[in-house]
Parts: sequence; C-alpha cells; structure tokens
Amino acid sequence: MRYLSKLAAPVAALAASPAFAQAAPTVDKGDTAFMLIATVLVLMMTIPGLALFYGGLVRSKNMLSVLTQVFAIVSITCVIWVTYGYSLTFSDGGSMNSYIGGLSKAFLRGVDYNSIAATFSNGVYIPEYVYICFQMTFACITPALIVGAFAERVKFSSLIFFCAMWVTFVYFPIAHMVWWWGGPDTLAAGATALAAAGTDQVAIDAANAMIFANGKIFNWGALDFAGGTVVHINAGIAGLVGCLVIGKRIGHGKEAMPPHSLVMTMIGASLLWVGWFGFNAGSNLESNGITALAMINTFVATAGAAVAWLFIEWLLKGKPSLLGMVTGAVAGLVAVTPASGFAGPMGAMVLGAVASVVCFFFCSTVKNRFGYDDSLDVFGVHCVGGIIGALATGILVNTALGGAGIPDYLSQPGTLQVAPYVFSVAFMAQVKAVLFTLLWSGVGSFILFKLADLIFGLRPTPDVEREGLDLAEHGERAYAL
Amino acid sequence: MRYLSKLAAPVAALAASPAFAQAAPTVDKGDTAFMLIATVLVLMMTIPGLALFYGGLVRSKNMLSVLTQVFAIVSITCVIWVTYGYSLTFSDGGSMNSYIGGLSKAFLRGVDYNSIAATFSNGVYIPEYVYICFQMTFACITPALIVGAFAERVKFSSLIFFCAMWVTFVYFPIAHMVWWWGGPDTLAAGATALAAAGTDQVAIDAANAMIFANGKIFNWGALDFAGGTVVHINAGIAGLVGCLVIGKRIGHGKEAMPPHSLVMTMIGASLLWVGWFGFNAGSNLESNGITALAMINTFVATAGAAVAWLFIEWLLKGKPSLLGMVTGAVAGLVAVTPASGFAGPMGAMVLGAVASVVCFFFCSTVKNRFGYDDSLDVFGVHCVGGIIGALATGILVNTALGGAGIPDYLSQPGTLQVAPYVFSVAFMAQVKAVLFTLLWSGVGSFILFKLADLIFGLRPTPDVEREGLDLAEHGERAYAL
Amino acid sequence: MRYLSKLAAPVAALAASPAFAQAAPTVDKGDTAFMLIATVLVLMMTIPGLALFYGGLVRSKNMLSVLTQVFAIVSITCVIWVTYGYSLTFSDGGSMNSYIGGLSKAFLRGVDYNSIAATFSNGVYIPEYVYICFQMTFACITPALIVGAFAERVKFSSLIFFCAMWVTFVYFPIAHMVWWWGGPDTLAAGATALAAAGTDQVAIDAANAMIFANGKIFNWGALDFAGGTVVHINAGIAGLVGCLVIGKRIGHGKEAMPPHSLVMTMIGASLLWVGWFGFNAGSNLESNGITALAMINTFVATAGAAVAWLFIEWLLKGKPSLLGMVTGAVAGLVAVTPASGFAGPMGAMVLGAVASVVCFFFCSTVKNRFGYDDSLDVFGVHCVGGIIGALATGILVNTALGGAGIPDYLSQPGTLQVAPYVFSVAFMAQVKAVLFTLLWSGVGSFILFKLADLIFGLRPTPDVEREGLDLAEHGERAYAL
Amino acid sequence: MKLIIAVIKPFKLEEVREALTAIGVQGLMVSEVKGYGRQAGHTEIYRGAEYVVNFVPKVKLELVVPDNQVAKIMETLTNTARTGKIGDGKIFVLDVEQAVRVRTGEAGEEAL
Amino acid sequence: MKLIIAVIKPFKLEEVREALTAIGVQGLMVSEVKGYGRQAGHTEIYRGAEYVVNFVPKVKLELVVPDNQVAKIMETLTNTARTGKIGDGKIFVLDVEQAVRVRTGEAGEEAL
Amino acid sequence: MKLIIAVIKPFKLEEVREALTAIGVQGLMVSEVKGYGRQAGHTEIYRGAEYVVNFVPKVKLELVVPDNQVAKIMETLTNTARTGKIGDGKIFVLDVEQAVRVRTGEAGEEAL
Ligand SMILES: Nc1ncnc2c1ncn2[C@@H]1O[C@H](COP(=O)(O)OP(=O)(O)O)[C@@H](O)[C@H]1O
Ligand SMILES: Nc1ncnc2c1ncn2[C@@H]1O[C@H](COP(=O)(O)OP(=O)(O)O)[C@@H](O)[C@H]1O
Ligand SMILES: Nc1ncnc2c1ncn2[C@@H]1O[C@H](COP(=O)(O)OP(=O)(O)O)[C@@H](O)[C@H]1O
Repeated sequence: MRYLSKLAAPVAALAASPAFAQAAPTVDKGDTAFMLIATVLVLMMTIPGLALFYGGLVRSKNMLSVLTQVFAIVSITCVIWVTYGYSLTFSDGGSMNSYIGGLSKAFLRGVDYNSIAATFSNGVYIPEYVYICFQMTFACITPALIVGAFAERVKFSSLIFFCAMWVTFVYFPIAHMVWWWGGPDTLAAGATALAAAGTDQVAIDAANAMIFANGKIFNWGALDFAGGTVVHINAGIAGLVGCLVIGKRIGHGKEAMPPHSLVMTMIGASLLWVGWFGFNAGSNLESNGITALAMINTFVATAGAAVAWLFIEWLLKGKPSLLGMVTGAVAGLVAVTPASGFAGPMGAMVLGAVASVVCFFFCSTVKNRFGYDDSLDVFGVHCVGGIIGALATGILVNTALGGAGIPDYLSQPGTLQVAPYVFSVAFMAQVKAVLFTLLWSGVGSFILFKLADLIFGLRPTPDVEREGLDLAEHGERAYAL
Repeated sequence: MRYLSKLAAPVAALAASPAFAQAAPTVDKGDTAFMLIATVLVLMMTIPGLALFYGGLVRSKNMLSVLTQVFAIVSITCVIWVTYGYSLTFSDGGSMNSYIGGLSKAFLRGVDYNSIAATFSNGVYIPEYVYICFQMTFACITPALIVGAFAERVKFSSLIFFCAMWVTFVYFPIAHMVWWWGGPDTLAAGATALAAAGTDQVAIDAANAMIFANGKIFNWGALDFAGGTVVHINAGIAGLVGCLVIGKRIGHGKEAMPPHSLVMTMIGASLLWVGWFGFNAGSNLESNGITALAMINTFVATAGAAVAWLFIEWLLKGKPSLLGMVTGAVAGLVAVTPASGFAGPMGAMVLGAVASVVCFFFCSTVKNRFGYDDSLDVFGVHCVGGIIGALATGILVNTALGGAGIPDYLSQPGTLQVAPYVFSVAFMAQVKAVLFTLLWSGVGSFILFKLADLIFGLRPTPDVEREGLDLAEHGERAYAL
Repeated sequence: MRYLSKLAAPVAALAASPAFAQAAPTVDKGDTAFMLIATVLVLMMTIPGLALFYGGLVRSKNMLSVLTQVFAIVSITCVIWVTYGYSLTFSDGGSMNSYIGGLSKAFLRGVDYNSIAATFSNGVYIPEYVYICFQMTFACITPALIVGAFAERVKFSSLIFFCAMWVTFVYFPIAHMVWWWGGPDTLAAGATALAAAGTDQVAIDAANAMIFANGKIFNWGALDFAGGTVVHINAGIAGLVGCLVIGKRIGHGKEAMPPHSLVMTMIGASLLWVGWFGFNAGSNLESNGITALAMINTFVATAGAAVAWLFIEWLLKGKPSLLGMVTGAVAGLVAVTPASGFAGPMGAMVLGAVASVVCFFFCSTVKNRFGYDDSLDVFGVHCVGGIIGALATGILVNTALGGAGIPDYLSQPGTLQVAPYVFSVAFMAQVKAVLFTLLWSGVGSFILFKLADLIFGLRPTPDVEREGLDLAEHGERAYAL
Repeated sequence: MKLIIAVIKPFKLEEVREALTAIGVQGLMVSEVKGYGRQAGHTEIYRGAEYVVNFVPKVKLELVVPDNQVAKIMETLTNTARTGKIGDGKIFVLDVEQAVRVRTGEAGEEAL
Repeated sequence: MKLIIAVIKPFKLEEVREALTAIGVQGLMVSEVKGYGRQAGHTEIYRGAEYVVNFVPKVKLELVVPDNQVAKIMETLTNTARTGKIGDGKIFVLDVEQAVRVRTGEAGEEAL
Repeated sequence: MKLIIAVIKPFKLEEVREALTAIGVQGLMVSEVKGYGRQAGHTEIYRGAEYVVNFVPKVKLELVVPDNQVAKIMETLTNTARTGKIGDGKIFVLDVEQAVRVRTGEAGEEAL
C-alpha cells in the first residue's frame, strides 16, 4: 500500500491548489481480474508454499504439526477476518481511529457485490469483496510466519489460541495504523475543501480532519508498499519473543536435526516466490505500470539475494547449498516487500543482495553467538530482512536513485504527483514505523505468549517432544513409505 | 452457471415488458484475461492437485496408479471434449435438446478465434475458445473425482474405458441439462418477441420456443453456480456405485492401510483450494462483483468447514488431525460450489461448517456402519457435500439471507433483475435436480461398470493387488529413495 | 511471437496501400493483467515445475544438485537479463542488428513504469516492465532445460559458468534474430512511407530500412510463436553436445538407475503443463481470441501427445507407464510451442500425437542404439519435439488446414491481414531457421563446454559421483526421513 | 537361549505377530529386507531403460527365546507364515550366549 | 570373537556411539528396526479408520568384538542406553567363528 | 550350516549378487545399514548448523549356507566386494543350528 507524502509538509501549501471536481468512480475489469488472481497467488504462497518451506526443515516426526499449524491458522484467520478483522482494520475507528478501526463492518455488514473499494488512483475502484479477500490473505499469512520460530516444540491448542489473540491485538492494529486511509478521492476532496476554506477556521479544521482521518503510522508518512512492517517485522519479532519464551528444543545443539526434506523446502521457496508477485504487485490494487514495477522488483531483488547468499556461503563455508540459496531468495523477497512499488529495479537488486548478506550473518553467526533456538530463522530472515527493506525504502524511493518517488495526492487534488524527496523526512518516518512495530508486536506478543502458557501450557511434555508432535498431538504420521 | 428464474413464473407477466434493442456484443479483455487464468487454475486443481490429494492417501505401492489414472483421464477427456464432448454439451440438440446437445460443433466445426460465447450479462461475451477450455477442465476433473472411491483395486484398462463411456453417457447429458441455455440476449429477444406477439399464438409459441430452448434441469429453474450437481453429486454417486460393484480391497478392515504421505495430501488439498477459485469464480464467466462474491464465498465456506472438522474431530476423537482438517476444507469447497455466486459470505460460512460436520459423520460413522469400502470418501465428501450444497443454494440465494437473489432476464429484457424469492419454488427445483442426477448417474454408472467388467474385468488378480498396481500394471515404482 | 509475412513477397506490392494515420498507443489493463500472470506462470513452470520434473528422475543422492542447478540458473539469468541481456536481445543492434541487439538499454536505462512495449496489434501496447519480465522468464528456463542432458555428473562451478556464457553467446543472439522487430506500428509507418515514396529512391531505402530493421531469422519470415526454435531446439541441441562432451555416468548401462521419485516428476510435469499456458498464450502479449487459440492448442496438443505415448508404450512395451505419459505430454507441449498461435485445434492435436510418437522412438530406440547418455532425454524430447513443431508450424498455419494464417502488417498498414499461404515459402523459412539454430547453438555450446572444462573441469571425481553430488558438492542431503 | 531369524512375506507380519503373542512371545525386532531367492523378481521400464529387479520385499523377524520355547515358536511361525506359494521364506535358529535387559540390567532368560 | 546385538532407543544412538568409541570400539553396524515388546505402541486415526500400531521405532547395533572386550562393552552399553523407562532395549551376545576384512583379506581379530 | 554376514559398499551389491549366484548361492537377505568404522563420514551444513555424520551407508548381506560352501563363498565375497579403498567392509561367520523352509517345512540343508 502507498501513502500520501504531503502530510509531512505544511498543509498550507495547498491553498494554491485549484478546485477539483470529483470524477465518477470507475471499476475496470482488468484491475478486478488481476486482483482476483493476485489474491489466489497469496493464498498459494501460504498453503502449500510457506507450509512446505517450513515443513521441509523440521524432522519428519514433526512435519504434519507444521503443516497443520499453517493450514489451521489460515482457516481460522479467514473466519476471524470476515467476522470482525476486516472491520477493525479497514473501517473508521472514530476516536480510536489512529490505532484501530471500528465494528461498523463486522460480519461484513453493508458490503455486497456492488460495494467498491478505493485504489491508489483517483476515481479508480475495485469490488470491495476482492479487496477484503486480498487483505484477508495478508492477515492469514502473517501469523503463519511466526510458527517457524518455535517449530517442533509447541502445543497446538496453545498456538491456536495465541494466533487468534495475536491477529486481534497485534496484526489488526498495526495494519490499521499503517494502511488505513480515506483513499485518493477523499484526500482530493479534503484538499479542495481546504483550499476553499480560506481563513474560515471551522472549514479548515473540517478539511484537515478529512485529510488526516488515517492510521497513526500512515500519518507519519511511513512507506510500506506491501507489508515489510505490517507483515514481516511484525511476525519476525513475535517469532523471536516466542522462541525465547518457549525455550530451546530438547537436544538442540547436541543432537543432529537436519531438515527432513529439502525437496519440500525448495518447492515451498519456489511457491513463495511465485505467490509473492500476488503479494507485492497485487498491493498496487491496479493492473498498470506501477504493478509491473512491483513485479520486476520482486524478480530482481529475489534473484540478487539468492545469488548473493549462494556465493557468500560458497566463499565462507566452502560449499554452495540449496538451502542457503533459497533462504537468500526469501530474504530478498522480504526486503523488497516494502520497497517493491517505490524502488527502481537496480536499487531493488542491490537491496536484495545486501539484505541477503546481512540475513546470512544473522542466521549463521549471531544466532549461534546468542544461542537462541529460532528453529527456522523467522527472526533472522523476516524481522532482519524486513527492517533492512523498510529502511532502504526510505532511500530507494528517491527518483534520483531510479525510485518511483513519493506519491502526493494533495498539491494538485484529483491527480497523483511526485513529492520532492527529503531524506531526513522520508528516512525518519521509516525508522519510527520500524521501532513502533518492534515495540508493539514485541510487547504484545510477549504478553500473549505468557497468557497462552498460563491457560494451555505452551510446551508439550519431553516424551511428546521426543516422540514427535505428529503422532502425539495429531495422531498421524507424515510418511508410511 | 446461473439460470433464469422467471421460467417458473407465468410468462404472461412479460406482456408488460418494454421493447428491447439488442446491444452489440462486446468482449472485454479483462474478462478474457480472468477466464484464461481461471481455466489454468482448474487444470492445476486436477493435476497435480486432485492427483496428489488422492495419491497421498493410498499405500505407496499404489501411488503411481492413482497419479496415472488422474492424468490419463484428464488427457483422454480433453481429446474427447474437442472431438464431440463440447458439441454434445453446449450446442442445440434439436428434438433431444432437453437431454443432450447435437453434433453441429463436433471437432469444433465453425469455431475460430473470432467466435464468441455468451456470459450472464446482456451484451457481454468472451472468446468461445476460452469458454471451450474452461468447460473442458470441468469435464476433465469430474471423472477423475470418481477414481478415489475404488482406488488401489481397479484395472487401468477397465477404468479408462469406463471413464470414456461415463463422460459420454452421464456427464455430457447432465451438464447439458443443467447448463445449456440460449444466453441473456436470446432470452431478451425472446421476451421482447413475446411481448410484441400480443395474441398471435404462432408468434407466442415461437417466442416461447426461443425462451425455453434450454436443458431440462435448467428449465426446472434449478440453481447450480459452479457444478454442485453436475460435478460433485454426479461423480460422488458414481463413486459409490463403483466401490460397491468392485468390492472391498483385500485386507480391508483387517490390515492397516495408513495414507502413505499426508504431505502429498496436504499439497493436494491446498492446490484444490487454490484452483477452486478458478472453478467457482470462473463460473461467472466475467470479472466483476459477482465473481468477487464467488471468491469470498469460496474462501469463507472452506475456512469454516476446515475449522468445523478440526474441532469436531478434536472433540469426538481426541485429536485434531491434518487429514481431518483438509478433508473438511474439501467438503466446504464442494458444498459452496453450487452456492458460490448466490449465497452471501455469512451464509456460505455456515453452509461450509454444516456440510463439514455432516460429511464427518458420513466418513467416520455411516461408512463404518455399512462397511462399504469407499477408499478415499468420494461419496462421503463429494456426493454428500454436493447434496447439502445444492439444497442450501435454494435457501441461501434468498436476498433476505444476504443472498444475491434469483436472476431474472425476462421481466425487463436486456437487463438482469432479481426475481422475487419463493422458497417452495426455489427449493423444490433443487430437490428435483438432485434426485434426477442421483438417478441418472447412479443407474448409468452401474451399467457402465458392469460393461467394463464384462469386457476387461474391473479387478486385478489378488497377487497383483498385493504386489501393488504400480509395479504390476505400470511397471514403475513411485519411490526409490 | 509472430512475424510479418510480406517480407517474403515483393515489397513493391505496397505501392497500392492506402496512407495510414498512426493511432495513439493504448494500454489495456486486461492485457496487462494477463501478461503479469502469464509471467508468473512461466516462472512457476521452471521453479518448481521443471526442477521437480528433472529432479524426480535422478537418484536421490543427486536430487538437490538438480534443484540447485535449476534454481541457481534462474536467479543468475535474472540478474544477467536486467543487466545486459534484455538490451542485447530487444534493442536495435545498429550495424550488428541482424545478429544481436545493442547496449542502449543495459541496466534497463531509460525504462520506467511509464515505458510501453509493442504487441502484435497496431496501437496496442503493454507496460515495458511486464514485457521485460515475461521475456526474462524465457531466458531463465532455456538454460535450465539443458542440465537434464548431463544430470548427476557435472560440476556446479562449471555449469554456472557455462550457463552464464551460453545465454550471452547463444540465447540472446538467437532470441534477437528470431523475435526482434519494430512492431506493428513501425511496419505500418514504414509501409506508408514506402507507398508515399513513389520513385524517390532515398525515401524508398529509408522506408525499407525501417521495415527490415529486424532480426535475421525474423526477416527470413520464420514462424516461432512461443519459442520452439529459440527455446527448445536451442536448449535441446546444447544438451546433446553437453552429454557427449561430458560422457556417460559411471555405471551407465550396468547399474540400475531408476527415478528416485516419479511423484516429483509427475508434479513437475503437471506444473509444466499448467505454466506452459503462460508461456504459449502469454506469447501473444494480449488477452484476446488468438490468446485463447494458443491456450486451446496447448491443451489439445498436450493431451493428444500424452494419450499417444500412453498407448504406443502400452502396445510396444506391454505396460502404460506414468513416466511415459507425462513425457509424452511434455513432448506435445514442446511441439505445439511454435505453432500454438498459428495452428487450429485439430491440427495441434495431431501435431502433438505425432511428435509424441517420434520422441518415444528417439528416447527408447535411437538413444539406446547410439548409446549416448542423455540422462533426462533433453535431446530426445526438446530438440526432436521442437524440430517437429517448428516444421509443422509452416504447414499448420495454413488457413486451409484450420490455421490462423500468416500475419501480414504491410499490405494494409495499420491493420493485421492474413497473407496468402505459399507452402514452399512458409516451410523453407522454417527449415532454414531450424538448421541455423542447430548450427549456432551446437557449435557455440561445444566451444563453451570445452572452455568450462578447461577452466573448472566439467566433471567431478568418480568418488564424488559415487557418493552423489548433493553431499559432495552442496553439503546437504535431500531426505532425512 | 536361541535367536530365531525368520524371513517372511510382508503382508503376513501382523498375522504372525498376533500368533506369536498368543503363544507368549513378549518381544521381537522387525526389519525390512530385500530378499533374493527362487521367487522371481520383476522388471521396471523407464522410457528407454529396462531394469530387472531380482529382489523381493520381505520382512525379517528376530527374536531371542528360551530354548524350551523354540519348537513351539518354529511351528507357529511356519503355520502362520505359510501361503504355499514360492517365497514364503525361511526360519533360522542360532545359539545365544547371553542376553541383558538394558533398563534393569537383568541377564539371561529374565531379560527376555 | 562375539557378535553383540543391541536394540536401543533411537535418540540414544549418538551418545552410545560416542561411549563405545571412547572405550575403543572401532566399528559397528546400525539399522533401524521396529520393536515389539512391553513398551506400548500408539493409535493412529485417519478419518474413519483407526489403527493400533504395536511397534516402536528402535535402532539395532551390531558389532563383532574380541572376547576379552565383551564385558566392558556390555557395561558401557547398558549404562549409556539406559533411561530407566520401559523400552530401553536389550543386548544379546552370539559367538562368531570367523571374521574377514574385505579390503585386506585379514582374518580373525585383526579384521575387526 | 553357517550364517555369513557381509557388510559391503552399496554400489557393489549387484556385482556381488551375480558372483554369488554364479557359484550356486540360491538365496540371501539384503538390508541397508549405517556403517561406522575407519572410513570417514562427512559434514553437512544447514544455514547456521553444522553436523558431522560418522556413519557411512553400507549394505548388509546375510546368507545361510552349507558348511562345505563357506570357504568358496567367503573367497568370492572378498574378491568381488574389494575396491582396495578403506571401507570395503567385513565378513562374519556364525554357526546356525537349524533352518526351515516355511513353504514346505523342509528342515536342514534342504531348506536353503
Ligand atoms: N540361504 C538363504 N539365506 C538367507 N536367506 C534366504 C536364503 N534362501 C532364501 N532366503 C530368503 O528367503 C526368501 C524366500 O526364499 P525363496 O527361495 O524365494 O522361496 P522359498 O522360501 O519358498 O524357497 C528369500 O527372498 C530370501 O530373503
Ligand atoms: N525376546 C526378544 N527378542 C528380540 N528383541 C526383543 C525381545 N524382547 C524385546 N526386544 C526388543 O527390545 C525392545 C524393548 O523391549 P521392551 O519389552 O519394550 O522394554 P524393556 O526392554 O524395557 O523390557 C523391543 O522394542 C524389542 O525391539
Ligand atoms: N567390529 C565391527 N563389527 C561390525 N561391523 C563392523 C565392524 N568393523 C567395521 N564394521 C563395518 O564394516 C564397515 C567398513 O569398515 P571400515 O573400518 O570403515 O573399513 P575397512 O573395512 O576397510 O576396515 C563399517 O562401515 C562397518 O559397517
């Protein structure tokens, strides 16, 4: 998702802007077609994609537990989303609006197949049902990302409870704060009203209220095209907290715990890449040149990252591994997520490579140094990669670096302009967003993990852990070859 | 596919309707783009989707036999479809028209890349080649669904013969009866003619002939948006008949026959969900709000069903299993298929949950009670789920329940109106359609199985069955790890 | 990609043509949506598609090496493509233009999200970024196809070096020669200029220069809709050369080397089919009737081929095998690639069946006869199938055989006409293209393999080969069940 | 004590295990083996390549039992494992000098 | 020379191997087996079908050692493999008449 | 009768089997084992984690043969299984007291 720059700059600047006549909202079947498929792609990147990427890395006795966790999280989040999640995230929260939405759209009240949702172009809309589904897939994958951090040693009951709480108290608020806004036409109307208001304070306040009725972080002017903050940093830090609260796997560091099927991991990684185009390009909500930009960035950043990890591992560890390369690819995907619609291809490629190297360092060195057991490197890849991407977005958006520039919906209401780039402003907004998310999700997740532990107990008995969660918790075996 | 309501109501009502000027047919590239991809999605849900979902559930010695059966059925049905299947299903059958189409389009005669096919909106068309492909994928997956009922114990030769016969004598007729109609513009023209006809009986008859030149079940006014009847009930009952005719697997009930790879089953289930959006949303033939409705319904019904099975199994059997959850998801997908474009999201979610619980009961209790060996629960999930969905569609379509309402192309020719909902009428139409399909497919399948048995013998020798079909019938092994 | 016929015919014929007013270029969101997704599909057909299709066929000790090779080739080629590959392939090469493009677009200089690329319809364009991505996926899969020919016995370092060189010196030139042209509007402008030129030789030359500023093979009038020559023959012959230069696997012919997982191979084959729709239909660059034609051809040719192999193997070897059927499907996909937008469905179906039978003969008889160790039949399927398809295209394009006809952009500038079909002309163009490609790629590949051998050594030590490339070269194991 | 090694057809395993339990056998080890013998193998064809596989999947049972039970067990084994078709398998008896139960350290027949 | 066969719990393998190496054992064979004994199995449920699995995964160690080392090895095995819970496994000792090292043809204890 | 246990390198299996058949061996059992011995294992790296694997894949042959054939078989085994490189494996010989063919109930050498 994009945002409006001018907010940072003095709104007075608007006075100059010409009056603007609202264009009748149009829905293009091409946009709808693209968004329908983009949504499907994001689902595919979660199931089977993410499930296999994670599942392949655990021991076969825990394979099904991972698959079950991911699939269950997706299903339960779907139910929560249409019940109250969408409303809490994407509706006006009244007095609480800068933190969370309201319940006016609970059970999708008032939405039908004629309802439409705004895109990032004035006058261009898509069916609201598509928007709800697309956003739903984001809500589904985010908690699923977390489970990798404490795979092979968590109680299913506990996990399900945690995830339901987590989306409610961590994901929905953050998503609302970063992505909820009135849309281009509201801003245009607001700007016009402001211009017309002259010195009439009441009118000025009304207009400003209209312009600023957005999420807190959005109003800071932070950029997050497809969810670097909302999805990856958010889930990544929750994962770290989780693996610390739950503790290490029995035998961690002592027994060998090789991935039981790198084939599944490779399939998963590939589907993640494939599906990620729905994730990043789809985040443009339209089918146009910016969408294409998001796509090419998602290609080159990932490729650059995969190649970077491949070679650095070859150099430092002596052998180029498949697991290393695909991990790099995922790191690149994570890093480019917030930047996908803002950076230029060359910037994105460099970003991918850099993120890959840093994540390599975190997964292979930092983790061992501190000895926490982030089983599948959720923190090392998603949180770290997400932070690098979020910060880099504030730099690469600069047109001078081939970026698409900071969108500005206000200076000329009804049109999309590029705002002048000011490093300090753009970069600080990113820093604030990152820190805020780390804090909110870190603290929130800690509380929720403790709560889950209190109620259900987070960890299975040692015997269960030894036997494997598949048989003990789900009564099934992954393979009977 | 949708249908026209008014047929049930007195056509006289039309007299009032205003004259209508046929709009020039338009083809939107957005619709075309969506339908192209939707078609691809349905193929993917069959291969590898369905093949893996089924294959994972059999013993490894029979894995390849299942994969081969599904892939072969898809390929052979493609060939049959373009040869005569499409024509028999989607062309006018003259005197036999209420039961089956004609051969005017055999070998796709007369179709080229400029030919267009009607959608459900007046004046909106798509390239006929896309329509042919989309419908082809439906014809391909339906017989493939059947094989699960008697997996691990059927002769390949026999099965291939059966499927070729089955699509010809069961699928094509049913599909024609449910889905063949003149299209919105024909109805509009007919209605206008009728209105103009005044008391001229000849003209009235001509107009009515025009309006009613549709499949039998379609004329009953039965609703089947994406194939609950045509695909799932149809295949489900054929499966039941098959497993009864062929008999139980050697060792059934005595030896343990655990799924050889629930990982494959999970991948399959996920791809089924992913691909099903092409199946359900694609059935709208356009890329608009109704398509989006079909999509969100396909999300929530499935999620609701997965969650329902997960928890009821947890409650009654003590453990929440992956296989249970994904089976529930499929049950939800089946149930929402006929309702996807008619029900509202909340209705769909409840429908999914209910269907899931009923299917759970059939797979875990009824099946054991009666002791038939429906290896992969084709009957318990597809037939039962399909029936629940078909009947529920007659209820949930009601706008009062958040449904989209019964489409009416006649009262105001050239426009799509919502007809007043009359429970008895709507529901009875569904009941009739279900019973008719059960009968036609049940009897037809029985005859064809017996025929196959006569000619090729349905069942391999006990030694072959013991050794496994992979080596004995296909000369290959699934795994050499 | 299509091409312009008239080039073969005397250009004087143009004199007659009416003046033509350039239409303003339009970008349709439906086209963009389709091309975005088509691109994703081609990626999916490579990873995980091709990787699994190949990987399943090797012994488990080499599984990861294959997956790593394919994934690495894709990533590295992406990087090369945006760096200089796209420019070398799709920009004007000045004096060298008939063989290779220039460097004007290196690092995508001058391309941004507003840039557009021509399609095959006058005045219809798509965002250039989409075009770059779509073409990139072609550049990625082609070298990946080669590795199958010498799987299980090549050094990773060597292979990576070879592929980087190969795309640069073999793929980019061939792709440029076959696919680089000015686009419909340039031709229209050229034709108009020519018509206006009258007897003014300078003007005539200028106009002709404009019309003929295309790749060499393109100017021959060779037809290659989606890459039969550029992708399959090109890669297929390189594979043969490779397996001859590298030599047989240790134990080839003596030890049993059964596929380690036909399940993976089947998943791969299915995803190849699924993704191939992006490949073939996407090659039309638009979302219209021709795209639909390409789709249906890709369905029926593949189905026909799968069925053909299934039955001929059943007949000659006694058993219908899954591997045989899916190999047939791939052979059909390969063969229909160049013909997909030109042939009619019935022609395509026959083409698929014929190609399948010929490939069967090559894989089962010719290969054993000559005793070369083309591990995964890259030559037998891709080169042979590609040649059959390329030649058949010259025949099936004939409207008399239900083909779409040879496009002609010149006789009536600004419109797309069908040129009269002349067998000799059409067929010879194909023959020339095939021979030229075999020669260029054959010789080029030989040199590059020798070079790689000199620098890195192509082949690992016998001990490494015995232990398996996974552990020895990548330090990983595919499975730890 | 004796070590009884029995190679049988895989699908007979459950039946045999139950029969043995019935006559008081309290423990055994089962492993999957590839058997070579009179029973013919099979041929696999992968595109051009044909492989003759001479091995047949079998399961091997190993159980250590007190001398006095050997006869009874042998009889039970032969009766339950027999199908009368080639490939039914073999039973071998070896002498065991010592047995120990890890958990308790008990030695000799108590360990069984 | 004696053949020592030990059935133990899988997760004990590494520990045991190290302990044995420590006391000078230079070679052994490990295979995965399904064990049947006092230790209870588990139940699996797949939709309608419920299966009771009586077998427990174990690993079997086989090592041939000089007579004089048997006692020490037995002791090490029991101590390291023991968890005190049911299912710890057994150790059996059989007599070996001859041993040969393929590489060199050495026979007897030199071959070990 | 004797039980010959041979541990060899996997890729030698076919060659050895043929050689044994050639000298009249009519049956045997093959199982995959992890071997530990002088032959070095390998190291695996997965992101941060490094594992040293001390076991090497081997196959174990078990065949029961009449006493008079032991020598010949031992010789054939050593010759065909030998590569001269470390890790070629071992051959052990144990005494077998009894053998029975399940199908027929034949006992003793007839059973082999
Ligand atoms: N001499 C032997 N030593 C060890 N195992 C043997 C021997 N002979 C046969 N076997 C095992 O017994 C199995 C059955 O033997 P086979 O000759 O096929 O049939 P039958 O037992 O009916 O004679 C073989 O697959 C092999 O595993
Ligand atoms: N008589 C026996 N012969 C061979 N193996 C045995 C025998 N009894 C037990 N075992 C093996 O030892 C394992 C552990 O035995 P069990 O009775 O479960 O526990 P414990 O060793 O504590 O008595 C079993 O799983 C089985 O593999
Ligand atoms: N004492 C032993 N008891 C049982 N098996 C052994 C013993 N020593 C070695 N082996 C087996 O023989 C294989 C080869 O032995 P190793 O010491 O590696 O090489 P070599 O046979 O050339 O001395 C080992 O992998 C192991 O499986």
